Parts: sequence; structure tokens; C-alpha cells
Amino acid sequence: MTDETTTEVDTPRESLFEAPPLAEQERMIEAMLFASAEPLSLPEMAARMPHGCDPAEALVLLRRRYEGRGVNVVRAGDRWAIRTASDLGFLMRQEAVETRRLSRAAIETLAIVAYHQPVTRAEIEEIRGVAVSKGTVDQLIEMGWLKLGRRRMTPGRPVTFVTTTEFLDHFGLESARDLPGLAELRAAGLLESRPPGAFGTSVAEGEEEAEGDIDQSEMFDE
Amino acid sequence: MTDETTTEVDTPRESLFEAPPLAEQERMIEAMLFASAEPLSLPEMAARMPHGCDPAEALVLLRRRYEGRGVNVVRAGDRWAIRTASDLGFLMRQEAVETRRLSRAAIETLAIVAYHQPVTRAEIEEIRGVAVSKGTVDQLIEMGWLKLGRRRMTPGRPVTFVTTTEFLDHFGLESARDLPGLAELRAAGLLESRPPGAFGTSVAEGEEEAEGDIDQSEMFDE
Amino acid sequence: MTDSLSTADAARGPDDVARRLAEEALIVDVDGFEGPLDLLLTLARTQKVDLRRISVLQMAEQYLGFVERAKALRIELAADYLVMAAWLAFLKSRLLLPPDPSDEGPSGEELAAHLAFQLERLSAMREAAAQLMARDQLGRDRFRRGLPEETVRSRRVSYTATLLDLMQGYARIRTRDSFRPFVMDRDRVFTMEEALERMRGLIGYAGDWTTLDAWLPEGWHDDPVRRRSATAANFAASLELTKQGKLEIRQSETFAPIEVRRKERLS
Repeated sequence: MTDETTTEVDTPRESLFEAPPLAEQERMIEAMLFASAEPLSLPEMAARMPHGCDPAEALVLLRRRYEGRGVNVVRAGDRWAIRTASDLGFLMRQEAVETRRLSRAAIETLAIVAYHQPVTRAEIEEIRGVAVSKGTVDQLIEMGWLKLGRRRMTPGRPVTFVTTTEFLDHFGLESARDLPGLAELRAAGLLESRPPGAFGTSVAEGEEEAEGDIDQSEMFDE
Repeated sequence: MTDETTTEVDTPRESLFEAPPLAEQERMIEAMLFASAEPLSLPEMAARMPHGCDPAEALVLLRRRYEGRGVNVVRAGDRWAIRTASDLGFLMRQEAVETRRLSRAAIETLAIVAYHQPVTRAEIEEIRGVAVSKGTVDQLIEMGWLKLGRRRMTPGRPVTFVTTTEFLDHFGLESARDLPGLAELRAAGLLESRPPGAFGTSVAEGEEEAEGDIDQSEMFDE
Repeated sequence: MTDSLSTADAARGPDDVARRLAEEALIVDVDGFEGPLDLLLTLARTQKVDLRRISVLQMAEQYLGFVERAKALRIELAADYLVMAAWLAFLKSRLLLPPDPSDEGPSGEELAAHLAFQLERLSAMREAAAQLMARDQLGRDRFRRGLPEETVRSRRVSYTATLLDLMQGYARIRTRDSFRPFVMDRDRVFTMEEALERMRGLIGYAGDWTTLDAWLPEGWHDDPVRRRSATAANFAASLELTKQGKLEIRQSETFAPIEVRRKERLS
């Protein structure tokens, strides 16, 4: 990320003006993050700052400055935002927005996508043991928590679903790797498509299984 | 003002709980001023805070803390708010872009190009069933979402249109091939209900992927 | 099955009575379950052991008992519950019979292990979902800036559209034809109503016998399809008018021209 910014900003190094001092850059980032309701990426910040600025470095300072304060600098994927400290939520009851109550199916679907992403509709159904109703994924996409990922390179090239930056921001996660209990689930083999050390051939539920097999191994090969 | 607050807060002094330390009160004010959609008065802040708090005192601290920062605590009448430091206004200006929703004609044209590229104007018109105004395509090109592809090797050698990398960026797609097919759109509930059988037999359950393929190969036949 | 199970139950004492009562309760709740896997998970939990140690055989028997009782109570179970029952019956036989060495498929133990895994995974995902929802959420526990300062000052217009707009736009175009109300292509059809209307207007002038051909409207003579349609309509209309006593109709022999004329009123 830092690289990206530097390359973008590198050329104007011959610019007539020197980059502002780091403290000044920190002020700039502070102003931008305060002003924006949505998280900002480093390149977005760099684009608005004078040439030669390195928002990544200034961000480290700013983040430290707000540690333990009433508002904090938080990360959501590759974006940054200022959010109120969660222990002070009780003060903001006036600001609380009535969020649409999600059905149990929607909540489970969201969790399955979050923990298994990228995941296809067939895989979600295999895990839940029931068909995913038409509106469920649609609703989660509309709320901005899910989006389409890349197609799976298996027969039929099914689309996959992944979570968004908004999802991370909403649940206060720095990245999808910070999902609660993720490491334990992985260690227990519960993010695989079959029990650890299981037989290779297809089973009970049939067709999708074989396909799921390829999917999953492809998925966790990282 | 201070008087006002103290009188209001005076009574609960006999409360069972002690007021939180001043530093904690400062955090609270910071969070409230950040999250509130409107500037807040001291009594409003006091009303939200635990009994025994004195927002006036904490506000003095907070105000001093933000002196010279990228944002400042400023007064508007008898209310308080956090605002961008005036010397950093230039950072906000770039963000000041007016966003408008793309017209339906433009979205449909864009969708046809995305799904059928490379595609000529005549083909777009045939699929949409209405003439495509020159302005629509021009607008999409100007926005950087469409560009000219190679000429079709048919009589008249018409120009074709294709989507750009910027288009993929905007819509968060890895490649135009990641766009879901009609069957998937339907499965996701994105197609309004449709009279059964209206599509003819071939399309019924999901084979229109195949049909789409034919379209594509026809279109890609250079 | 019910019989053998219930005798077995009776032999096993009060624990099983409690279990049976619990199963009866399940039947009442069947609408509350999200499919057979969900129900199986509930059954597995009654064993009060680690999901990895559940007795799949016992669970299969509980499930089959559940389905039997639902049948006895004439409760309609969705098809997937019955499919699962059939599969569990198969699994049960696999688990009880000694393995057949000539059989290539997975063994009963492997199938049972996979089922146990599926249950554990579903349960883990539910727990993960609960943990996720228990996090401090934006707009409830954590808040964004209430007064964002993204003031609109520049003239640059940026158009936005979402992927959803794009896909819906495409879907709209591609399905437009299927929404067109059904209309028959009628420009080559002359209806009997049209023929009746027209003949009623012209009837007064038909004092003499004239062939039906002469009644064909302008422009319906040349194209064979149009000519056929108009002739048929005119013929049907003349029969109707004859029936109403307004017209006389005659044909001298088979395939001879049909002639019509106004029926004179006996005034």
C-alpha cells in the first residue's frame, strides 16, 4: 500500500515545493478522516494532499495520538476512518440508526460468506443444509456487506460472494482475518468441505460435493 | 453558561455514584461532538452524560487539546462542534464533487456493452430496441467507462465499443467475464417475476448461460 | 419401525420417556426448523456430548422415530425431511451390517463421520454468526461522523451507478420482450366482427344477387392469406345475417359461387 502511494507521488519529487513536515501531514490526514463519513484509502488521501506527502507514515502517528481517546483511528480493509470508541456508545443513543433486523437465514449466510469467502451459493446451501432464499443474498448485497467475487474456475463458472470494506467497518474488523474465532475454526478443519482426513469419493448429498471439493482446496490453498 | 450547567447538575450530587474523572468526561464530549449531526449545547451534553459530569470544564480541556490540530472545537452561538481547521479547507475542496445517478438509457447502454463487447452502435440499438442517442455513448466515453474497440470487419467497418479498466474498477469487477449471467441474476432475485415459459424452452432453468455464450461468440467473431 | 423403537424405548426406562417427550415437542415445532440438518443438530444436542463424539446411529434412530411419529400424527413433512429419512435409514443399515468387501462406496463409518462433520460445521457457523453479531456495530455502538464536511463546491459532476443498477438494467432489456402483453399479429386477419359491421352497412344496396367475392373489402383481393381470411369472415357474416333474416344466400351447386342479396321485407 505504501508502495502504491509512493510510486504515485514519486514523480513530483522534482517539484518546486518540498513536502510539508510530517506533523503537518498528520494534521491533514486528521482533517480528512474527520470530515469523511466513509473510510478513506491511502491513495485517496495522497491524491488530495500536496505532492510528496506520505499518508502512511503520518497515519501511524495519528493513530497513536488517538489511542484511548473518545474517538479512534480504525482500519477497515485497506481503508481508514475515525469512529467513536465503542465503550461510549451509550452517549450516542440519539445518533443510533435503526438497522433493519436481519433474519436468522441472513445472519447465517453473512457469517458463512465471511468465514468461507470466496464462496458460491451452492456452498452456502451445502453448509446450511437448506436452499438460500432469493432475497437473502440480495438483501446483504443491498446493505453493502456482500459483493460479487471472482468466478470459480469450475464447471459452470459459478459466481462467488465476498464481504466488503463496509462489512469490516460495520463490525469493527481490520480485515477478514480478524473475524472472531477464525483461527480455531480453521484449525478444527471446520472451514473445509469435509472432515479432516476423510475419504475422497463423493457422498450422501451428491453432485455438488465433488465440485465443492475442488472449490475448497482451491480456496484454502493460500 | 457554566452557571446554567452547574445548577442543572447540582442536584444529583447526592447521587450514589461519583462523577467519572475529568479525562473520561473529555473523552465523552469528544465522542458526542464527533458523532452528533448538529452542534451541541452544554446542557444537551450534560443530559447525555452520567450524573455529576461537568461538560463545561471538560470542554475547556478538549478545546485546548485540539488547538493547532487538523480539526478544532469551535463555538456556534451557545453550541459546540468539531470543524476542519480553516487552513486545511483546500483538502475538502477536491472531494466536492457533485454525484448524479446515471440515466437509465446510459445504464442500459453500458450494460449492453459490458455483456456483449465488442459491440457496435447498431447492435446496441438492436438489443435495446430503441435508437441510442449520440450523447449517451459520448457521455460514457467521457466518463472513462467506455472506449472504442477495433472496427468490425463487416461492410461499413463500424466502430465497436468496449469497457475500460476504469469501468472494472468502479464496479469492483476483476474482469467483465465476472458479470453474472441471466440465470444467476434470476437466482439472485434480480429479475422481476416473469410469466412462465415466456422465454421459450431453451432458457428455462439456466441454460441461457449457453445461450449467452452463443451471443458472445457471435459478437466476438472478429 | 415405530413398534420396534417404542418397545426398545420402554425397555430402556425413564430417560427414554423424557427423550420421547422431547421428540414429540420437536414434531410440534417442525415449522421452526430450517430443514433436516437443523433438526438433526437439535437431536444431536440432546446427547449432551461433544458434537465430534455423537452417536450417529442413535441420532439416525431418533430422526427416523421423529418421522414415524409425524406420520402417525398425520403431520405433513416437507420432501427434504423424507429424503433425509431415507438416507438415514440407508446409513443405519450400513452401520449395523458388517461391511461388504465388494462394495466400492464409502463405508458406513465414513458416511457417519461426514454427517457429524456437517453438523459440527453448521453449529460452528451459527456460533460464529452469533459472535459476529455480538460485536460492537457501527451505528449502534460505534459511530461515524455526524456532520461530514464533504461540501459540494466544485462543478465537476461525477456519475455513479452500482453494479446492481448495471445488472438490473441488463436484466430489464433482456427480459423486456417476455413482458410484452400477448397480442396476435392481426394485420392479415379480417375478423367476422369487421365483416358483419361492413356488410350491415352495405346490405341496403344489395337488391340483386351478387357473388360473395364482390363483398371483399378494398385491398383484400390479392394477397392469398388476406383474401382467404376476408372470404371466410364474409361467409360467416352472411350466414349470421341470413339467420337474422336480413339476407338471403344461395349456391347453385357444390363449389359454385355463393351469392347473396338483401331479404325483402314483407311490408
